[in-house]
Amino acid sequence: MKNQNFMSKAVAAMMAAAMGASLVACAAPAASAPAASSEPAVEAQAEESGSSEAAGGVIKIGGSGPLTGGAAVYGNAVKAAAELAVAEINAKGGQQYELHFEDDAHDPEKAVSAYGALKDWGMQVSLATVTSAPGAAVAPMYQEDHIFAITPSGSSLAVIYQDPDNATGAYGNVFQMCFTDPNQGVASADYLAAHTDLGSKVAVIYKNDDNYSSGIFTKFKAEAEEKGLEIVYEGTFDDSNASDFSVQLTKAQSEGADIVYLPIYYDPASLILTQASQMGYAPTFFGVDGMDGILTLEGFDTSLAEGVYLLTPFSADATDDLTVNFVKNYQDKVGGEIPNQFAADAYDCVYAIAQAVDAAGVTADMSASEICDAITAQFTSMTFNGLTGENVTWAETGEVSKSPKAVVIKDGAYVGVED
Amino acid sequence: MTKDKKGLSALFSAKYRGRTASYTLVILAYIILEVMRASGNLSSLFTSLLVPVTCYIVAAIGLNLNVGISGELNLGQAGFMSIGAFTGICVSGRLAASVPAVPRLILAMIAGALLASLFGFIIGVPVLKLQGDYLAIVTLAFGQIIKSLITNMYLGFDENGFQFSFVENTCKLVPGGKMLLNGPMGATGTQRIATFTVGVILVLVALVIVYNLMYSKSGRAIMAARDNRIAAELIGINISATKMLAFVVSAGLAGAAGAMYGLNYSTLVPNKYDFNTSILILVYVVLGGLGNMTGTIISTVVLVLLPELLRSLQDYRMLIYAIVLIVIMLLTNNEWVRTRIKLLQKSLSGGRKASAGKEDGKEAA
Amino acid sequence: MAERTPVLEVRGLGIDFGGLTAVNDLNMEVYPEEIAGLIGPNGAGKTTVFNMLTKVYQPTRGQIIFCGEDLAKKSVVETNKAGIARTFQNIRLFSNLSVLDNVKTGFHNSITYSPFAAVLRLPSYYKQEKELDEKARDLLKILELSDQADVIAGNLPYGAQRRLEIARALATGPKLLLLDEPAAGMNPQETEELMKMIRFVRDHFKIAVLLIEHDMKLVMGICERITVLNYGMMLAQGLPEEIQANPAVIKAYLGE
Amino acid sequence: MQFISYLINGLGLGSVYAIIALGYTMVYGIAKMLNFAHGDVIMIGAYIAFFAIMNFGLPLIPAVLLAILACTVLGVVIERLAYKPLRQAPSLAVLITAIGVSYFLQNGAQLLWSSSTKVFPAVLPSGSLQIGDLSVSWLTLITIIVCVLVMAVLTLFISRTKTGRAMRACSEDKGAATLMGINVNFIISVTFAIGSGLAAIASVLLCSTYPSVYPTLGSMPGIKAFTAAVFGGIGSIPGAFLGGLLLGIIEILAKAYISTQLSDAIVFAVLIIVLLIKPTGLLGRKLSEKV
Repeated sequence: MKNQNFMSKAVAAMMAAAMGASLVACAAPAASAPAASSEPAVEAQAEESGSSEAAGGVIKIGGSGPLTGGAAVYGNAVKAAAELAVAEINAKGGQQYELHFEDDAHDPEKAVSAYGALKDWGMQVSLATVTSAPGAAVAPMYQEDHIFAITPSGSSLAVIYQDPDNATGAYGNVFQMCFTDPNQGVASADYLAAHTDLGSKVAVIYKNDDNYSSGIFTKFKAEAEEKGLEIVYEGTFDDSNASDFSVQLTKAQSEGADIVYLPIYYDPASLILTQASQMGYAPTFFGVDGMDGILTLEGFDTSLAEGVYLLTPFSADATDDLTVNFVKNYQDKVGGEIPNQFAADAYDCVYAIAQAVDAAGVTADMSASEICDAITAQFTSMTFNGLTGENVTWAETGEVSKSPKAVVIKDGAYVGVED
Repeated sequence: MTKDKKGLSALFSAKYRGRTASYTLVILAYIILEVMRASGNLSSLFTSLLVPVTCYIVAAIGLNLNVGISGELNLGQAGFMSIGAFTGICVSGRLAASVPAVPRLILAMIAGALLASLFGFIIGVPVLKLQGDYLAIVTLAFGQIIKSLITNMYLGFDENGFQFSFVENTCKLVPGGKMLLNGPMGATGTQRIATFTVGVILVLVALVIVYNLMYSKSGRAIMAARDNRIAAELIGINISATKMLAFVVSAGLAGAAGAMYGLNYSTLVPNKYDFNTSILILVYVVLGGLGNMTGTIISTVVLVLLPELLRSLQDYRMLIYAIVLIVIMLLTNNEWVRTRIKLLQKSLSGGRKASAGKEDGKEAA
Repeated sequence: MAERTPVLEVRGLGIDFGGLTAVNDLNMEVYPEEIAGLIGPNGAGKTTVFNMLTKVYQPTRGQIIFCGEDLAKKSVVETNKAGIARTFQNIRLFSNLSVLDNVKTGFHNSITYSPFAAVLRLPSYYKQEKELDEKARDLLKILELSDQADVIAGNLPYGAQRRLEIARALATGPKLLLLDEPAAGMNPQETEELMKMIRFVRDHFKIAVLLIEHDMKLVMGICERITVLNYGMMLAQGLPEEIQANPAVIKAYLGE
Repeated sequence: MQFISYLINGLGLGSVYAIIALGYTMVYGIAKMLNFAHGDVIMIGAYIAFFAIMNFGLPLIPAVLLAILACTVLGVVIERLAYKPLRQAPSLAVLITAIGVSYFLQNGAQLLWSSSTKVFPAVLPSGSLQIGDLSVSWLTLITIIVCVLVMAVLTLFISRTKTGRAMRACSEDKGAATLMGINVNFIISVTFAIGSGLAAIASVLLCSTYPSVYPTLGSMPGIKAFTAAVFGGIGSIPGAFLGGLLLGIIEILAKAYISTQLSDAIVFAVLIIVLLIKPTGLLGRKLSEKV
């Protein structure tokens, strides 16, 4: 820490030059981009590379999600699936769409600046954000600027409610395609309470620094208490401890848990399954929609997931035409990766928007605000059939209503469980 | 300082040139940006960056006092921002019904700064007993501990008052109550009351504090302790007290910046203030030049803008950002480049002035 | 040596480093307004004595009595506040600060305004800074550094750096000034000027000076009393002429 | 019984930390820099081993050797391109450059291999050894044994070979080492090569126990191992070994007996306490300045 003066002048000069350059850069888009959201921002298109077709006929869909950093896998899945859906819809003729997806690195701050970038681009309809915390940060902006948004996977109540503690003050123009976290927690507890043949002593391992995971857990616990489920162990992990689960599993085992509830995403879940098998512990594992994707993890030994239950709205193994086509096209697009539920939700979002746009007779020359009113009215009244559910409807609060399906993994595939 | 009283001419004396440049830069930038905004020439993207940039600048100025002026590597600045942020959010949330936005914001920042300073003091006692990289790792450790503790804190407020719990959320609020801190979910539904104007004022206040401290008894002692610990002690400077002052002020500035930041977003998660954020602020400081506040301001602006300007590169932007970072470090520390810059400066300002300029740089450095 | 009460009194002073005795059983006095010398061959433990006197090292045994006070329990800072200041063999300036600021740091403990007063720029700040500026410039004048007041200390020539160290030490208002090889690296002419300067400083500030030096011309020229160390033990003590004539000293310096 | 099983798990985790910490500590000891990109070299090693096994069908040992080779080359290249030009620059400049390299490797890996998690194949024997009530997984045992072997070989290398002695000389005093005719640049390259090679070994052990491979895989083990290195006294090879093992054990025990939520806070609190009692880590040398 000596040599304090090492860069005083050299850097000052360098940085001053850099700042000058960036000021120019800062002003350039500012000058050409439309300032207020109310303007439909036609000229902004000029900056976009030639990807867009003739202005006028295209509705601009924006969205942001983590394309870099630790959560990048979710953002990239959403982006790819949404692009796929837009391409398919455009290929059918009819109303044309253009998608622009920004990186928010799973950070509310970056999500807000991504929102700014999208507005500068002239976004008319939005896929909001992929993850919850960024979604909660931009939701009030969607309300203020009156732009319709539907998040594929931002499942926290804070994405749709101003006051998530009391579930009041819904933004009204921010919708969800996925289940809300409480919804899943309650559904899981109900299922386990109704199926005591799976076991009676429940251990939970959840990610305590994650909105999604702790959100589901909190409601699960409350509901489990109500339904008389016995929770014998609650283990947690966080970002900095997301690899070693030996302690949590040993404790669960020694407490005699025969069910291990995992309200977490599939990558840590795969580690838990592996480590449990190494220590010879074989309870029934019960996951939520985040568990979907575990079978298609590159290199994962699917026999470890044998007998795992999960609640999921989507299964890449389903044999209906819609799913088969989607999985095939998605794989073609991203080089073989199998879509997870994030991708499916995003795909559905775009189709739902298209359905609402067509039903409301929205045209590309309408302002974002006009489109917002038109589509919101549709969403609260229409019924949607997609990859992640049939007869999907939305409440005025933006919450989705679709039924989670319980499936069990048998021979490396999901098998529906009848009630 | 007799020169102080000579007014305008003193502003441009070698010693104070850095200070004058900082103030001028901030005020000019503010005027330009406000004019651009008022005339609708500022894009939404840049508008959304105004407040966070001021927050990062203040946190970086604070860190520069710690790392550049006091010479102690601190890898936990984000921890102090975190304390300030969540304190500010709680204060603002509690007073939401009774105090209008701007005074509430100021109260929140003061509360954030005070609590962060207090923690700076508590943490400083053990930290400042250590030296060099060991000190650095302990600040890193405290940063992680703060994050971990806040991740496990639950603070609710309803008509019956506050409820607090730790590790497990046992707060039972009556309807209408609000969770101010909700463990890993942090704060949600925060009223966004931060404004660019207050942010710029905060930057100016931070500059006044740091510069006035630098050009005083305390500042000289801080720099003396940095340059030569033993000699400083032998002329009667209490090293611990001196380093502590820098550490506490730095923490306080980070706290105020954190409060501002927290009140600019409707949601804030404790994970935001992790090791990476501490490093990010450190990068602003090092790139701007240790001890050089004007440099810190410029580098913070550039480095916050850079990834945003690279948005069009989509997937490649963080890769490019990394390359730019490495290249800048290599260039600014390259003998050949540095010699050229020095020569250029000399030819621009003439022999004697150049040496005075150098003094200024060192003085500030 | 008008007065009989010494300003510094060292009794049986010794220090061990992990079983190795570096200095043992040292007894010496320095009297007010006296210039005393501490000499000895390389490795004799002279700087170690300075380090003990300034409490950089905690002595293993013995007493240091300064102005009637035992320094045993005092810290480095308190020792300085009590009135001992020193310079270093390997120069230790605040090399990124200006010459003027180096001296100003020396006045640290005589400034009373608080950090708050500094931040808020209260009148007490301006008043004291103004006085400080004058006092610091006066000191620079005495050490002939006025022209370089705004130069960064690290850029000063060697001799000037040594003088600046003295100025900074004097700024702390000492009663006893310890100089560790003040003439090291100086040419004969510079040494000559330094001698004059040391005498002037002693007379002007009415302080005692204890110096370590290898340059015998300087030592014999200005020291009024000399202590000789060898292998951490006191070899001889006395007036310059006595020391010069002492066979043990001659043997220690010239070898067998 | 359960305590012993936790202890062994802790040793297993600690062994991985120890091997990574060795890389940190050697580089620090000789180049006097904190190489924050070290964790990301582990990540690269994991990907190389993954592709070697899954895509090229190599057996374990050749795959590990390939990963070691790749990481070694990577380590040396990074040193030459990014750190060597900064040999004379202040340590903070090097630190920031290392962070830049870390971002570069993470984002490069994401672009090359996508951000989705890949599951590392089970190439090491699974199952566990039963001793009475105690069951210890083979993986843990292998990890511990490899760590001890690595430590032994490294110690022999440092104390017995000419290069090893030259490394010690460089860590003592680079100037003097140059005067003794030691090629300091070469020694620094060797240090980076060894550290990065160890990172490759660590990556295979890490990913066998925790079989997730993703671009930010290395950052958390990196920080933990850095902590371990400081814990043991940065620059000290036995210190890194000891620090790594202790950190692993403390982490597991804290999770088991105090709280899984707070285990991180506890690990770092222990670190702080140790440093307050021994300001240069458990086996670190005292910092002393000659006055």
